[in-house]
Amino acid sequence: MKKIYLDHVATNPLHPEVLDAMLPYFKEHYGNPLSIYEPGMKAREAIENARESAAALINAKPKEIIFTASGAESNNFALKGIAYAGQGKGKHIIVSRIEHHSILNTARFLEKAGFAVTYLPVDKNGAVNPVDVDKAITKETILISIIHASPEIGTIEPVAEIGQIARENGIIFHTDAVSSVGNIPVDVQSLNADLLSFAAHQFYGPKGAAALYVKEGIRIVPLIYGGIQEGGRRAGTENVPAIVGMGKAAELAKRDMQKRIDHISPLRDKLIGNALKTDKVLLTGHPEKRLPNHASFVVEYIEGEAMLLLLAAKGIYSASGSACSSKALKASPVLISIGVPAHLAQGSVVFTLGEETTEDDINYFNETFPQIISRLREISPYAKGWEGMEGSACTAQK
Amino acid sequence: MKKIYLDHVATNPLHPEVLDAMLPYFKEHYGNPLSIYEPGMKAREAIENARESAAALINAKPKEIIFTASGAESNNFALKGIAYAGQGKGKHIIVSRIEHHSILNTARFLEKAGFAVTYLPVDKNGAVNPVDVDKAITKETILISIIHASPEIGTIEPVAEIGQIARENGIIFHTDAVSSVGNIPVDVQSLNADLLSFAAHQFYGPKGAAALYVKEGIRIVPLIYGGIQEGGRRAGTENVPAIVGMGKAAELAKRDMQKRIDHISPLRDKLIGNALKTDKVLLTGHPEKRLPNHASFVVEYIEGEAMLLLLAAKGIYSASGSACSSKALKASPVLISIGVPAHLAQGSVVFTLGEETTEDDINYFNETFPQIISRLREISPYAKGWEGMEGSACTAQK
Amino acid sequence: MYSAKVMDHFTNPRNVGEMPDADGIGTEGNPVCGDVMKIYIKVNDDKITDAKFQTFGCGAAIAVSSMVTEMAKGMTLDEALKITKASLAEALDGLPPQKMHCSNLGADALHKAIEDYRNKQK
Amino acid sequence: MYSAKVMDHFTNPRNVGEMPDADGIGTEGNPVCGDVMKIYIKVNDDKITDAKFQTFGCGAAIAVSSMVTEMAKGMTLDEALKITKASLAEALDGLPPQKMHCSNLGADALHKAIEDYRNKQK
Ligand SMILES: Cc1ncc(COP(=O)(O)O)c(C=O)c1O
Ligand SMILES: Cc1ncc(COP(=O)(O)O)c(C=O)c1O
Repeated sequence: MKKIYLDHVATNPLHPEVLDAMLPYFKEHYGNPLSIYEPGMKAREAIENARESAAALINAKPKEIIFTASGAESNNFALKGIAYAGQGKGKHIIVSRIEHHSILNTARFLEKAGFAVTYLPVDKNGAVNPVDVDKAITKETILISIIHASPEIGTIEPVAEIGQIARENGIIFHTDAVSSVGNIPVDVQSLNADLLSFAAHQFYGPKGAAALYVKEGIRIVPLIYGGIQEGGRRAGTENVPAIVGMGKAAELAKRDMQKRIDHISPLRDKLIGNALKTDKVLLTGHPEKRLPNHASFVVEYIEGEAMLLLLAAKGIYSASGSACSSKALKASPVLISIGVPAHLAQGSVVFTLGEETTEDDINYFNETFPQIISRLREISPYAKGWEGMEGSACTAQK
Repeated sequence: MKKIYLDHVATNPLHPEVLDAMLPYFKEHYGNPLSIYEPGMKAREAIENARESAAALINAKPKEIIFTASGAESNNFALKGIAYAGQGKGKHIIVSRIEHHSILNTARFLEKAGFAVTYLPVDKNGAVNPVDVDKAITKETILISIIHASPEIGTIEPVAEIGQIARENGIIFHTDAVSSVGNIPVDVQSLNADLLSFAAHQFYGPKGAAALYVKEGIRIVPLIYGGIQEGGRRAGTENVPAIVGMGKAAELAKRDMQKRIDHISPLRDKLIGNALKTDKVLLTGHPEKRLPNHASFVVEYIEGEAMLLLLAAKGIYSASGSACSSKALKASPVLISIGVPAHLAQGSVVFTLGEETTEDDINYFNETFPQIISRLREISPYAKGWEGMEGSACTAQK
Repeated sequence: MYSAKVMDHFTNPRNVGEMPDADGIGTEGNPVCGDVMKIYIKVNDDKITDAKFQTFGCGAAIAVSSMVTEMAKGMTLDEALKITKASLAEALDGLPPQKMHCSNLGADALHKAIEDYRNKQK
Repeated sequence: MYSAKVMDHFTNPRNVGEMPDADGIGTEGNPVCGDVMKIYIKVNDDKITDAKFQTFGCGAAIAVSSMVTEMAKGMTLDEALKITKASLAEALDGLPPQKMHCSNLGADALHKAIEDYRNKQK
C-alpha cells in the first residue's frame, strides 16, 4: 500500500544525507567533546561546525546558539532562564493563548513561582494583534514570548512587529520558531528576536537535537547545570551525532528552502482547494499567512481521531487536535482560542506536507479524503446538522 | 599506531549491536511516538521496550523510568524536581562534596532560590561517612543526594546505608549512579534509592539518552514542561533512536556485566600495580571499594594535561582532573576534598578501562606510562622534590 | 493502540444507521466531549430483535457501538441490561485506558434505549 | 586544540634542563596554579648566548618555555625584554584563549632572569 506521510509538523523523516553525516560520530569519533585527544577533538570540531550551520540558518552568530535536546527544552530554558535572570527587574511575562504546551505549561509553573503572566487573545485567524502586546506591557514586564507559527492551524504571527515593540520597551523577546525554522526563511535580525527556539526534527534532522538562540549580551540562567558544555549554559555530555545531524539538516534547509517551498506550496493549495469543495469543511488558521506546507480543517459532524484512523488505513498519516486523539482528552485550546466551538473542534484534522510529497500523493489524498468524510458522516447522528446536540460543557466524563 | 581508549568514564564507544538496533528508528520508524499511525506506533512500542530493559538493569518497574537526554539532565531534574515538590515540607538538602558538577551547581542554584544545602565531607579515600549524613539531618531536610561512584577517583559510596538512614527519617534519597550503572550491579531496591540517575553513554549506549528512576508514588515537579511525553513528567519529542539504543545497551550490560567485570578488573589491577612501582605515584580514591574499571593517580612533580598529551601522542587516551586540562582552570574539588594539596592535584590522571581493552593494551600502557613520567620529570624544576615551591594560593592568574 | 477487534469493528461497523420504526432510542454522550452514541432497538416479546446505531466519535466509540448492537441482538431486555463497560471492553479484547470512560458509552446508550422502550409501554 | 607548532615544541622541547653556571635565573608561576617556569640564561657582552628552562605545567607551558628560550638565544638583553605574551603566542601560531594567561609565563620568567642577571652585575 502507498504510504503518504502528511504529518511533517509532528516530526520529519530523517534526510538520508543527514544520517550519513551522523554515522561517523557513532563509530570512529565517539569521544567526549571535552577530551583533548583525537576522538574527542573530532567531536568538538564537528559540534562547532554544526553550530555554524545552525546559526547561518537563522542569521545568527555561532556563539549565539546553545544546543538543547528538544524544542520543549529550548522553550523551557528560554522562559525560566530569562525569568530567573530578570526577576530583579520585574516579574511579568506576556505570552499568547496559542503557544505550544511547552510555553503554556512553563508559564503556569512560573505563575506558581510568583510571576504574573498575561495570555494574549488571538483573532479568528489565530493572529496576535501587536496592539494587544503593547497594551499588556507594564513596568514589570521582563519577557514577551510569542510563537512564530502555530503547528495546529499554520498561522504565522506578526513576530517582527511584536519584537519591535518589545525592543522599543527594553523588554526581552523570545519566539518559539520550532514549527517555522527550516520551513520558511527565519532571520533573527529582521524578526527582532532576542531568543528563538528551533528543533532539527522539524526540518529533516534528527530527534534529540534542538537549539536556543540567545542574542549576544543577554544573560540567561541555565536550565541544566553541570559542566562547561555550551559555554556553561547547558550542561550534559553533548549528543554529538544528533548535533552533527542538526548542522547538516540546517545546511540542507538553507540550501533547499525556496525549492522546497516552491514544490510544496502549490500541492498544499491543491489539497486545500479540493477539501473545501466538500460541504461543511472549514479551513482553520490564516487563509494566506500560514506555513507553506500546512493545511488544517475542522470537518463538521464527525470526529478527528476516526478520520485519522481511516486515513491511516488508506496509508495516509496525519494529525488532529481532537480531544480523542490527544491523550490530554481536552479539546484543543488553540481551536477554542480562535473561536471554534468545542463540538466543532472535535472534527479537527491537520495535513502537513514535505519535500517528498508528490503530486500523485495529493491526487490520491484528494480522492480519499471526501470518501472518508462521507463514510463517517453516514455513521454520525448529526449528518444533517447539529440539531439535538446538547450545549452542555464536557465535565462529567473527564 | 595503536589506539588505546582508557577514558571510559568520559564516554564509551557505541556497541555495534546498539547502533544496529538504533538504525531502523532513523529510517523506517521515524514517526512521532505520540502519533496513532504505524511509523509513530512502532516508535512508541520501541520506547516502551527500551523502558523495560532500562528498568530491568536497575531492578525497577518500567513506569518508574523517565527518559532524559543526559546524566546532567537527570541530576538537575532530581534535585530541582524534588526540591520544588517538597518545599512545603522543608527546604534543606544534603549532598556530598564529591558530587558531580551537575549536582553541585544545581545545589548552588537551589541555595540562591532559598534552600539550605549541607555539603558533607569525605574521608581520605573519598568515602562519605553515613554517620555524618545522620548528623546533618534536620526537621527541614527533604532530600539527600549522594553520588554512587566517583568518576574521578572511582570510590563507591556506602549508598545503601545512606539510603537506609534517609528512609528511616522519611527523607527522599537520590543517588547519581551515572558512572556506576552498567559497570557494576545496581539495584534500586537494595540501595534504598528513591531516585537514581543513569546515562546510556556510560555503558556502550548512545549519547543523548539517559534516565531518572523515580520510585512509584514519589511526586516530582517537571524540569521540562510541555506535552504528555513520559507521563507528563518530561516533555519534548522523544529521541527515539537514542532511547532504543539505551534499551539495547541496558540489555547487553545486564547480560554481560559479570563477564565484563571479570575481564576488566584484573587488567585494571595490573595497571595499578605497575604504576605504583614508579616513585611518587599515588593511587587516589578507595583502594578496594572502587569501580572495577577505574585507576586514578596523582603523579608528583608533573602536570596532568602534559601527561595526557604525551600519552595521546602514543595512542593512549585518558583524562585528568588537573586545572590545565579542565577549562574551568580550577584544581579538582574532588581531589581537594580528599585532602590532596592543590599542587599535587595538578598531577592527576585517570585511566578507565572497557570491555574492548586487551592484555596487550595494558602491557603497552605499562611500558609507556613510566617513560612519559620520567620524560616530564626531566623537564620539571621539581624533579627532586617540591622544595622552592611557594605555598601561596593561586589567585592572580585566574 | 487498538486491538485488532476494535479496528475490525471500527473499520467495518455492524448495524450502522437510523431505525425509523425503532421501539426504543437511547442517546448518551456529548459532542463537546467528542463522543455521542445513539442506539435504536426493535423489541418483540421482551427480546431485542434488531439494533442499530449512529455514533459521533473516535475509533473506540464506533467500535463499541458496533459491538453493543451485535451483542444486544437476540438478548432479552434483562440480559441486555447486564451489558457493562467492562464486558464491552472485554468483548473488544480491551480498550486503551484513556478510552475506557470517554468512549465506552455503548452500555449506557443501550440501557437508555431499553428504558425508553419500557417507558413507552406504560 | 593546540597548533602544530605548539605540539612540536611540547613534544620536542628545545633547551630543556638546569644550567648550573647560569648568569641569571628567573622563575614565574606557582604549582598550585598548574604552571611554573624557570628560565636560565648565559650572558656575554649584553647578549644572551644560551638559555635553558625547567617547567612544571601543561603542554602550552612547556611549548612556551621552549619557544622563549629559542627566541632569546642570540638576542641582546634589551631585545629580549621586548618579548611579550603576545609575541610568544604568535610565534607558536596561537594559543587557546584559556591558556593565554595561565600558561604563557615565558616572557615574565625570561624578564626575571634578565633582572636577576642585572642585579648580580651591580
Ligand atoms: C557521576 C556522574 N554524574 C553525572 C554525569 C553527567 O552525565 P552526562 O555527561 O551524561 O550529562 C557524569 C558524567 O560523566 C558522571 O560521571
Ligand atoms: C511550535 C512548537 N513548539 C515547540 C514544540 C516542541 O518541540 P519538541 O517536540 O521538539 O520538544 C513543537 C513541536 O512540534 C512545536 O510545534
